Amino acid sequence: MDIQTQQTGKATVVAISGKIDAMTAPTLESSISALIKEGCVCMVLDFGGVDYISSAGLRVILASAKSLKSKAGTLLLANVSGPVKEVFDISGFGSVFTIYDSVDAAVAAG
Amino acid sequence: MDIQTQQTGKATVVAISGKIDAMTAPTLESSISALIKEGCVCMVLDFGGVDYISSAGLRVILASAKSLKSKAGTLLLANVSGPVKEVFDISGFGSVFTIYDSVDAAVAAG
Amino acid sequence: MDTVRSILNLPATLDNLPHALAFAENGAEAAGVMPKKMIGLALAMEEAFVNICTHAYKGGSGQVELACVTGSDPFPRSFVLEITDSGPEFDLLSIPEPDTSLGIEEREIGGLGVHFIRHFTDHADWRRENGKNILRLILNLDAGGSQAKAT
Amino acid sequence: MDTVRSILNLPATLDNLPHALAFAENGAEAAGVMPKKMIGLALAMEEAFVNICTHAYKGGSGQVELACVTGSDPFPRSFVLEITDSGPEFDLLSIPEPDTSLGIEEREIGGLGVHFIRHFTDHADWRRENGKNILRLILNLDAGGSQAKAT
Ligand SMILES: Nc1ncnc2c1ncn2[C@@H]1O[C@H](COP(=O)(O)OP(=O)(O)O)[C@@H](O)[C@H]1O
Ligand SMILES: Nc1ncnc2c1ncn2[C@@H]1O[C@H](COP(=O)(O)OP(=O)(O)O)[C@@H](O)[C@H]1O
Repeated sequence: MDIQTQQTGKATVVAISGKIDAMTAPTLESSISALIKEGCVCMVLDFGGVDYISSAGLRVILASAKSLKSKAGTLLLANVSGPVKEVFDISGFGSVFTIYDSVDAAVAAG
Repeated sequence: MDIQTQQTGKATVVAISGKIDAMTAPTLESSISALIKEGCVCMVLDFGGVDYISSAGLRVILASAKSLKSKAGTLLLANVSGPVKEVFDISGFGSVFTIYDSVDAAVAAG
Repeated sequence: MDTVRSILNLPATLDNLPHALAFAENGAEAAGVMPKKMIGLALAMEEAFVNICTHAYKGGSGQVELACVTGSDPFPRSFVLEITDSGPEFDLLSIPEPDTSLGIEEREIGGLGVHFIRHFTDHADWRRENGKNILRLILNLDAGGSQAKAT
Repeated sequence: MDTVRSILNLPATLDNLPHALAFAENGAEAAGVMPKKMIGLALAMEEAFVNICTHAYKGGSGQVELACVTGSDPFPRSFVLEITDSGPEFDLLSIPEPDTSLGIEEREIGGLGVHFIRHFTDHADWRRENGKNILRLILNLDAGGSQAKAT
């Protein structure tokens, strides 16, 4: 798993690539926590490069969303497709999160 | 394992890359046999891209050398280094074969 | 049809997950599981494996054993992945499905593991045998078939 | 030091060689075997594995079991790869070293397997136990040490 962070206006775009599994999820969790601690309130997770996500990854997303919400912030998801989309769908994440077709669309909505 | 064949003057240069193990050695054997059958009598094996060779690979080289010798042909070896060199050394191949520093040197000697 | 059986037995630690996944994927590929089912197998197996690492050996260490089996009764046309631990009796499949219709606030963090196992296999079952938990994940090899699910 | 043991048990067929190699290499890496010793381990293990595939189950099929062991007596500071088959009693290490000084004409094609096993391990031994052949390949973990060889 690889994580790239970039500030676009008020949004922090976190581009993730590779596999988000029980081994790598803790790394994602601490990267996101650090950003929230630094004051980020509008975060866009870009899943364009992610080819695998297990429940350990979903747990990180859910925890991050809750954490941001408690600070009146927001978590936006972009570029969810293929197997990652299937995992989101069967987990009911489709109804919990709005998923944007592109990072730009997510940033504009944020 | 990947095998590339090229005719250089009277020599047929066989550039091998990857692993020569018990799984891949039969492929190398049939490629070499086919070349000998087609009339090749001066063959240069280029080991520049080989990072692993087991006894199954040595067996193919020995059999190929014998087969060429029986047709008054010759087998020349080039670019043997690193772990492949160690395997050649401990097997006594260093004294059975002359090993050339480059394909050009082998072709010139052939 | 001959039964083919490969077994991997290793310490139940999270850092062994990649090796366990590679073993299961190699076994499934050799058995002829369709590529599009591979990621589902990985997801189901990760959930089962991680549960064992996290919950089966409280305060101690233990082993987890994976077996890739093909050509065995009662699933001769299926790929069977058996996951065995020596922890206390526990049937993961007895856990109720999570409510996936809840909003962020109400959602439990977790509980999705069993759901993935059910969703991404054609059939899954559990038994207790010789002091061990044996979870079987079963994938059909026939393109459109759902033979295992029917049993 | 705790003993860590991982086991891979699969059909003794040549096409399982890559999986067997990956298993041994993962185990050796986790144990801390130095990268420069890895290729020697692979060579020694390939020879033993291929011999079992070729000779141990004449006219039939059988299993081969690999165990990666660290922290076990009498080699607590070594990585031990145990290779077990259920074929007839046979000690590969009893085979004499080949004459590596002969020319092309006189050279036997083959017979180098045992030589590689001896050369690329720090120690190797064989025993017959419960109707099985157990070959151990041992690599020291200490940088310059030759502790296993001394025993
Ligand atoms: N091997 C096991 N042994 C004992 N309890 C387990 C085992 N696996 C899971 N559990 C219990 O089942 C619960 C639900 O598991 P799961 O659906 O995977 O969600 P999670 O592990 O995320 O909590 C766990 O919280 C744990 O209490
Ligand atoms: N597992 C085994 N069971 C019975 N015989 C064996 C076994 N492994 C090797 N042998 C015998 O030992 C001989 C030498 O083995 P080896 O040095 O690996 O050379 P090669 O396999 O190339 O002939 C083989 O030819 C075979 O007769």
